[in-house]
Amino acid sequence: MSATIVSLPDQSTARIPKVNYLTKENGILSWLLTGDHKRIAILYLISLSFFFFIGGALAGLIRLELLTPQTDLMATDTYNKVFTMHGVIMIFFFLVPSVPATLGNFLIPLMIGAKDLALPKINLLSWYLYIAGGILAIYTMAAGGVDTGWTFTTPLSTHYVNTNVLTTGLAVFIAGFSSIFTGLNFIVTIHKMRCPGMTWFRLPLFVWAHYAASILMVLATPVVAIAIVLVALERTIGIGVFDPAKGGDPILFQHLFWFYSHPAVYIMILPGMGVISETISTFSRKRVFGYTAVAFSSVAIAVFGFFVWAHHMFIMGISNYAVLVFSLLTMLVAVPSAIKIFNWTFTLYKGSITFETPMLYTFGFMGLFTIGGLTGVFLGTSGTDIHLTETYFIVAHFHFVMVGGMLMAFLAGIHFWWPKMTGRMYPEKISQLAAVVTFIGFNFTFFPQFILGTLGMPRRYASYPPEFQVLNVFSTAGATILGVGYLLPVLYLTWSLKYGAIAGNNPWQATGLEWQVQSPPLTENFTRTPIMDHEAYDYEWLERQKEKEVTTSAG
Amino acid sequence: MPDSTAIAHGAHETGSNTHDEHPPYLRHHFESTEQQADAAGFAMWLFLLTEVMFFGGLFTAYLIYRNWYYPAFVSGSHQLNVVWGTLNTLVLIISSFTMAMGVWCAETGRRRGLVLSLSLTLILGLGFLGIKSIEYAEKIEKHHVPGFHYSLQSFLDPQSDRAVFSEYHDKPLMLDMARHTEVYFSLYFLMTGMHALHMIIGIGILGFMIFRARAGAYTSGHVTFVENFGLYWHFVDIIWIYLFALLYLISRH
Amino acid sequence: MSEQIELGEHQHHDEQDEDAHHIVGPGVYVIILIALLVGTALTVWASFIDLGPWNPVIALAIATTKATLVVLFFMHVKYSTKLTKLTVGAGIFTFLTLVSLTLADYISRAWGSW
Amino acid sequence: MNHISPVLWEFLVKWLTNFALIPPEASKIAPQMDALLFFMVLVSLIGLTIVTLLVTSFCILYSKGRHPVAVQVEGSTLLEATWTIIPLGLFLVMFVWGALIYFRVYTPPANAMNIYVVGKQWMWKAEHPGGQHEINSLHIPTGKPIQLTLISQDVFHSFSIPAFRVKREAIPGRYTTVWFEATTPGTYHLFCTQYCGTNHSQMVGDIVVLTPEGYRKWLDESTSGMSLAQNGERLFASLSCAACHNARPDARGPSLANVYGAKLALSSGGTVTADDAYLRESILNPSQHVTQGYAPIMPTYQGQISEEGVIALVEFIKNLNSDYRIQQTLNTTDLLPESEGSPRRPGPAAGGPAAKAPAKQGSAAQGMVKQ
Ligand code: HEA
Ligand code: HEA
Ligand code: HEC
Ligand code: CUA
Ligand SMILES: [Cu+2]
Repeated sequence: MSATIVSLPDQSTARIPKVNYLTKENGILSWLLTGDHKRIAILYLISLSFFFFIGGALAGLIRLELLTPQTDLMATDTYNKVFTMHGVIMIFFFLVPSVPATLGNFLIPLMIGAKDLALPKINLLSWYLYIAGGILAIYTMAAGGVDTGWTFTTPLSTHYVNTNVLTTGLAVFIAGFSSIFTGLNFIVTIHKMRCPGMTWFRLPLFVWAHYAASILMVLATPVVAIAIVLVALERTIGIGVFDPAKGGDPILFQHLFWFYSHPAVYIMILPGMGVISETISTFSRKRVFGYTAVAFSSVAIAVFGFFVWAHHMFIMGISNYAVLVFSLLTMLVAVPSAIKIFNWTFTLYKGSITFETPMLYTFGFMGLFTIGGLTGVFLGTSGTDIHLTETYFIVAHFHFVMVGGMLMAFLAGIHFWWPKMTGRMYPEKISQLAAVVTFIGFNFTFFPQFILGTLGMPRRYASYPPEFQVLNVFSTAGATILGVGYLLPVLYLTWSLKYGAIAGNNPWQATGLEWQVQSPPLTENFTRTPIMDHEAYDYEWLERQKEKEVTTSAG
Repeated sequence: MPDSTAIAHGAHETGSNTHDEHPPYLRHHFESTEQQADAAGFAMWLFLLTEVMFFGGLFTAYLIYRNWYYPAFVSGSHQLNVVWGTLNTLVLIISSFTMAMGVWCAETGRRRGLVLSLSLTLILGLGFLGIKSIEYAEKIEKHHVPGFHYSLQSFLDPQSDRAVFSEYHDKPLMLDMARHTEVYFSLYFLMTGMHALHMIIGIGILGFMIFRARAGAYTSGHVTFVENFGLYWHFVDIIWIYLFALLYLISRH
Repeated sequence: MSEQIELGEHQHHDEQDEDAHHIVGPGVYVIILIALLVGTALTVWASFIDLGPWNPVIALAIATTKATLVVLFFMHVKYSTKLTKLTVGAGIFTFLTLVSLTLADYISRAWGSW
Repeated sequence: MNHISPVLWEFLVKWLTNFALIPPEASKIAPQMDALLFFMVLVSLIGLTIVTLLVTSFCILYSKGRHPVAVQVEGSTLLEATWTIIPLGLFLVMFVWGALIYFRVYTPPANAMNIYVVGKQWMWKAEHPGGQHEINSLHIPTGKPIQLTLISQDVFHSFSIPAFRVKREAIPGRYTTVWFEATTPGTYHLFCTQYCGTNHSQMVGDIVVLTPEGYRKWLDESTSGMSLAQNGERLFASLSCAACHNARPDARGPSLANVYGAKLALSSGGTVTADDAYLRESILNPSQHVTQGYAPIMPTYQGQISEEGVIALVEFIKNLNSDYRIQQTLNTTDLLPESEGSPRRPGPAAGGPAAKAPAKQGSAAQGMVKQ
């Protein structure tokens, strides 16, 4: 690309600051017992990536099995275990904590001018809980897996399978508490730790998005926890609350499960939306169009997100009137997302746009999330949901929003803040290539699934009628490309740790507080409490700062 | 001062409310003790929200099945002992009061008062659990624990359960409805069990607090921990207030 | 910049209220304790008289009153910041959402074809 | 081309010849559903195009090369309102349209022919009113509304016919219904679309749509000699239902003649329409809804009759429009054999002396629920 905004310091003289959060203390214990939000973020980043690749390898197995109509690679029950673990790992151990636990953890204190999250020990505890849950999940896989689907549908999960439902449930339960503590910590931090001058409407939209997501984490997650407890007790002693033979109602489980899991999809997407607000502003050098609208739409998504859960149960036997209400509310919750998309689009208007890697991922996000979101509306419309539900249309929908949306945003964010986290730049050319490969591979993988779904191919099928094969082959081929697209960043980002160009404080000329300190930052973030005296995304302020040539590194 | 006041210059010491002396319990990342206490209190409230939602799932289940199987819930409820239940409610309310007194003692720096209040709270908490276990034992005796040899005897043939029958003259339930009493007892054990679990955790923390309070840990200004524990204890009390009304007092006339 | 002027007065966290830490004394606690004890007696008494459909309503109303007293006084919410009040409100609201929307399904199932 | 990769070539040919975006439209509701789908695809395409066009043109117009200095624009209430209201409006149109279709799919017309479907791990059992049974297939005529009454014996299943655009969950412990009217003869996919365990993907079958004549022929060929209602009658006799439901003046239970579809007053106050679900509940959980004027003395038959047995009973009661038949059964009760579990037994054996203990098999099947 010809025009960029990257402004790196003179590489021949530049140094990574000697004292920073990475070098402050050494030794494995200094990491495992750290209270520093930045180090915990790094711990999360490493462990999350690990789980992502396990989930990805399972996805590879799914796609390989679906290459042919018969069940030739694995038996049906193996296939069932594979997609269950794929879903469980990807959702609970990758996507829910992805952006919040890494970028959120790293950046929220920096962005609001605080020295740390309000509860550093709880923050570390939530990482340990996450790891404990993760190990349990891996153990479950090793011990023979579980085949209930990630939704744990009763009475299948309570009375009809004899796989490791209990350990998986416990793993999810523990991971849930990790998520609760993260959310709780964020809310307290955002309320109580903002630096002087940092009013609510000067907060970066990233922080708003995390605030909204945290509300969901705190209020929705406990409900899935109790649902899991009930499933466990049903399985072990047969309490009968979900057992139709004893007078219980299996649909009650669905209510409790989706009361969490619908808000959970917004837990997954909102932080990603926060990332997009930051990147799109930085790379078009403009304040986000309609700041307040974007901020409030995050909160609106969080609030409305609580009222729509039963749209996952339209044909499951809830009352028709409830269907009506929940379908209507689903339409309402879709609107704030549309508002955001259009505001981001108009942020580009009259900007001065450059196309660095984070921006490419951002464009990927906008296109794919729009498709994914709009197909969500197909599912939220009660009539068409009858035809589309439980088919590959859903699989395509949620991969578009989760992989095309959130994963793209995650990668955008990782690239964007990589210089801040490590002090070094990633290699631009190859990462742009990776972004493009991901985009192409993604569409190849998941677009055919919309057609498959409309044609009626059910999800969670190890074998399928032969006429669906062609589209499945496309999908599998695309997944291979996609896999490459995800492996590349791992390689070049690792490479850049040692060989990347020195980034300097603010390689993107971005306005956030986090960019005004050295990279990598000091353990205590700021030497003195900062004072916020300008609006968020104030590029004019930044210009004036540059003119004054104020250096901020304390190193 | 123009723009340069920005982050670059950090400026005025620590903003508005500067504290000269830094008490030892002030964590490094907080500006002031107020900020720290505020944050901790707020965090506690948020934690209580998760607890509300956790019990929320159980209350939802309760309301649904009570609606569906009302006769079973009535007969099930008659198996509970109102006297024990009321007594327990009183015990818990009083313990909530002593806890509140404890917080007051801490806030006003009364060490002995604090130790006394906390100890009373602990004793009352144990008393609650004691009464609860008497009740549980009775259920186990009558085979009213769901799952394990659950017995329908008292509901199919109330006369066999003299004590309860003489008081309420329950008509025998038909087999299908009688079976649904198991759902009632599931919810009973779940809700009271979950509540008891919270009590046990609370009592554990109380023990720790008494130990520390005797050393004067909470009476020298740093009362956040006591206050937050107080919130927890009162919350557990509130849950019981509802459990008592919902589980014990169904159609007692 | 004009914001500069406001900066001086700016508080650390805007939720700080007038009297940061109100200490509630034993007097209030004793009154509340008595109210709670009376409430308990009342609810037990009320449950032994036949009020038809009103029995559960009364029981819940008394329980809610008791809970409110505990929240307001024992838990100091009456003297707390707006933020705390809002937090309590948010909890009750979400709880009611869960209960009412779920029950709405169950109740309306009986109205017609499932 | 085909020397490059024969496999790839084969696929391309296959795809081009089979290329379809939607399954065949073989029911009356299908075109309506497709119209809505088409509308939504159109709206989505327009929306997506607008977003893409805007993004691309802004990227071109305002790329750094062309537009080196950004002009700060705060926002615009007018635009904000526009993109709130227009999508909301469109979504609401979809909501209303979709709700209309939803209610159409799940509100069967009064003249629909009812077929019972029982789902269990991992097969579908269909029971036609004439007593024809089929497994993993369903034969139906064109031009007649068909109502399915579904139930599951174990876990959730879902009966899906993409070509008809209908689908309904089979739930353990409760009836659900769906209806359709096939328009084009042919064989279509039947899928179980709710994940139900190991062989979920094998729980598939065929929907065979026949012309009315063809259907009549099929019915004759596959008749088992005894209709569903007749099976129900035998069960009614062998379970001694008539001991109470005998329409005598001193009967302990209400007369069941014409009870189906009637509005019944309940002793708890309120009324209820006696539909399939209500009849089923009455047999398995009689004290749930007690009819006014009767003591709650009816025993539960939960655990004694299989789902198929309940279906037969329900079908029998549905068709009961006089008490005559019941009085008949009263006289022959102890002669009748147990029909439960052996529905395919040819007619003549029915009169034979092979009277069995009641419903052994039924309870075995029910026992599966409580593994
Ligand atoms: C990150 C995760 C995520 C996100 C953000 C969403 C977002 C949405 N989802 Fe999705 N969903 C899932 C993850 C997610 N979903 C998952 C995992 C499942 C399956 C679970 C399972 O069963 O395993 C699922 C399933 C699912 C169902 C259940 C289907 C079924 O089981 O039958 C439904 C039904 O309503 C639904 C709806 C929606 C809607 C309406 C949105 C909305 O929020 C989307 C809003 C966005 C937009 C609408 C796009 C932007 C709009 C524009 C740019 C305007 C365009 C212009 C015009 C219209 C003019 N989703
Ligand atoms: C964050 C969430 C997330 C993510 C990122 C993904 C990523 C992917 N998913 Fe996943 N998926 C879910 C969440 C997610 N999925 C959920 C919740 C379900 C439902 C489960 C259920 O029904 O219970 C599901 C189900 C699901 C199905 C449907 C299974 C079925 O219903 O039968 C399919 C099928 O194609 C699929 C494919 C993929 C693919 C190809 C990717 C790709 O994006 C992954 C690409 C990444 C890699 C390939 C890893 C990188 C490369 C390597 C590690 C090298 C080794 C590579 C190989 C061996 C190929 N997923
Ligand atoms: C001991 C007597 C008795 C037996 C045996 C009995 N019933 Fe009943 N049944 C009743 C009574 C009494 C009622 C009305 C009160 C109620 O709804 O529980 C009733 C109600 C019903 C109803 C609901 C009809 C209405 O008007 O509410 C149906 C359907 C029914 N019975 C079917 C059956 C079937 C089928 C059997 C046998 C498998 C059977 N009954 C056996 C006594 C009996
Ligand atoms: Cu039955 Cu899937
Ligand atoms: Cu949803």
